[in-house]
Amino acid sequence: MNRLRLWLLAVGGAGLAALLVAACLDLPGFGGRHHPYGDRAVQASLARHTANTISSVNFDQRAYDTLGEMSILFAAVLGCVVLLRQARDEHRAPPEPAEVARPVRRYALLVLPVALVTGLYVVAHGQLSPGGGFQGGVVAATALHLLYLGADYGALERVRPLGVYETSDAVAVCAYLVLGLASVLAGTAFLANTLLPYGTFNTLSSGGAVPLLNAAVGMEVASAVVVLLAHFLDQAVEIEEEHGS
Amino acid sequence: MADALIVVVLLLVAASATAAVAQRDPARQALVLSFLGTLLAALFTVLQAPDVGLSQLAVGSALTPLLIMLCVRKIRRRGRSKEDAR
Amino acid sequence: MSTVMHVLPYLVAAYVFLTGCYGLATSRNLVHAVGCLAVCQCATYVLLLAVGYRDGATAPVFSDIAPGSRPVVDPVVQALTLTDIVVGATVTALLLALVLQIAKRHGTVDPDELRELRG
Amino acid sequence: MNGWILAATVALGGGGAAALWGVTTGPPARRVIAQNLTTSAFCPALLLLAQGYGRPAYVDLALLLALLGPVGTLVFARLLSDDLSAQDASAWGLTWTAAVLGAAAVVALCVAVGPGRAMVKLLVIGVLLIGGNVIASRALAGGFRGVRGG
Repeated sequence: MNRLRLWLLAVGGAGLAALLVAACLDLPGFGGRHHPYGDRAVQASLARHTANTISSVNFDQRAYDTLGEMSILFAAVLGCVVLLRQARDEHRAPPEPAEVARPVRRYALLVLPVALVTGLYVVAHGQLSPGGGFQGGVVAATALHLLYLGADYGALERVRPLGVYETSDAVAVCAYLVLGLASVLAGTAFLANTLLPYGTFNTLSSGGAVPLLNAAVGMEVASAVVVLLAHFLDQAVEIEEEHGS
Repeated sequence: MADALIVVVLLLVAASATAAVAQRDPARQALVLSFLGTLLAALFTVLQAPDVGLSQLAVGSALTPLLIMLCVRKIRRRGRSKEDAR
Repeated sequence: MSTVMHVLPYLVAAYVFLTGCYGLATSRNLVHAVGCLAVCQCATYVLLLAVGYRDGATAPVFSDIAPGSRPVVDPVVQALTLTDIVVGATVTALLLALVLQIAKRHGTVDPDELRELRG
Repeated sequence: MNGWILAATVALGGGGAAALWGVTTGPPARRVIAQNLTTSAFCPALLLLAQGYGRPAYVDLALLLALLGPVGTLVFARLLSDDLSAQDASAWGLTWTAAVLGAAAVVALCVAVGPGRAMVKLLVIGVLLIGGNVIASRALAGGFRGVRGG
């Protein structure tokens, strides 16, 4: 049985490898000059005063795709919440606080605000310099978990009312939708970036609706990651099975 | 010069992907995956994609290892409590 | 050198993908399998960014350079990769949640043992 | 093209290969030390690349790595503390060597960019990088005792 499976894998893998190599040899060469979509995307981004072209593609030219990405994230978090809920045959046992060496504890408490501010900075400058809602949101959410790493789980639970994060997750997705619908009400296409003035190139308020959509994504990602990690942490640290069941 | 840098980083990516698959223990694999995540961020910088590098860094260096390690801890703890109950 | 350079990144992407598939198929631990899937996802990032690269170009981010002063790489594939990474991370999280649920219900994370349980 | 990129190539190639070797072989304690070394090798390399490409905007990557790299190491230090407490996971010689190399890269870059906002940012990254690495090493060398419950 196992030998048969390995043989099947070897044959399939060899076939796939041959096809992939043939495809690679026929792809346009690495580092070529011909990028028609890229050139047009850069022009469109500059016409709308967005300095970071990737943000412009994500939140302006392909904003509808980002809505899909957001709903995937939202649905995945929902799935994790359902899968990792406390079952009937389980109970919660608050963990004993861990002994953390003092320098580590101090470092965690010192870096936590720095990392939060960095996350906000990355979100806020999404339309100018590299960064954006997703990156900044993950950084801010990870920063919060320094409390678990550097102190103990109880400290994290005190600053993390889960309901607030679940609500803000949903609110952020709704905000994105409302911004899209606003442009429909104004008489253009869904999520078309024509409602707001484009502003001065390379300032925080440039790019029309891009900064707003960016902020909505940042809020969604940050709260989604917090909710996700909360359920994993609950499972790993607090929830225990009843013995003898 | 730029080409040499790209080749060096690409070969490292290939090597660490092999290593990540070859580590059969999830906790050890998480260590290699965290290395791979950071290395990919460097590759994306070299390929002039700082935005992508940032998100790879955010996800790969701390978030994915944390998720895997929490999962490993839960499974280990289950095994331990099962043995205690027996 | 240059002909090798023209296909090397694509070949590395294909190699990483196949390696991940091998690990996925021969894995004896579901958590390890999820890690192998993450390796497969890395291959797609490398492939997408390799398609968009341009020799001697820089990132299309104009916060610190004047537009048009230097050639830039393709921003469209970078945006695609960004979405890819987000989706990849959520897939990893969701699969790990499923693995935890399997471990809870069946008491094992070995795919072969799981098949025997099914009968 | 220029010396900055050459230096970054050496840091990425040498540091990366060494860290990969350390992460894949040996006892758990050594693997975690190598994982910590990844941050101290790659963060200066990213700074050098930003300078080599003439793009100050790329410095954000190094900032994020200096912040999140030690967090990643703390994850392992905390969740593997059972395995680590059995062995001696301290490598102070290596840690301080990496810290000195990182400081050297930051100082060289500071001289190159001159005084200004960019220099302040570089110094912040340098402090975060070195502080983070030293603390992560401290955490590995028995920073977490008795984490059985949590």
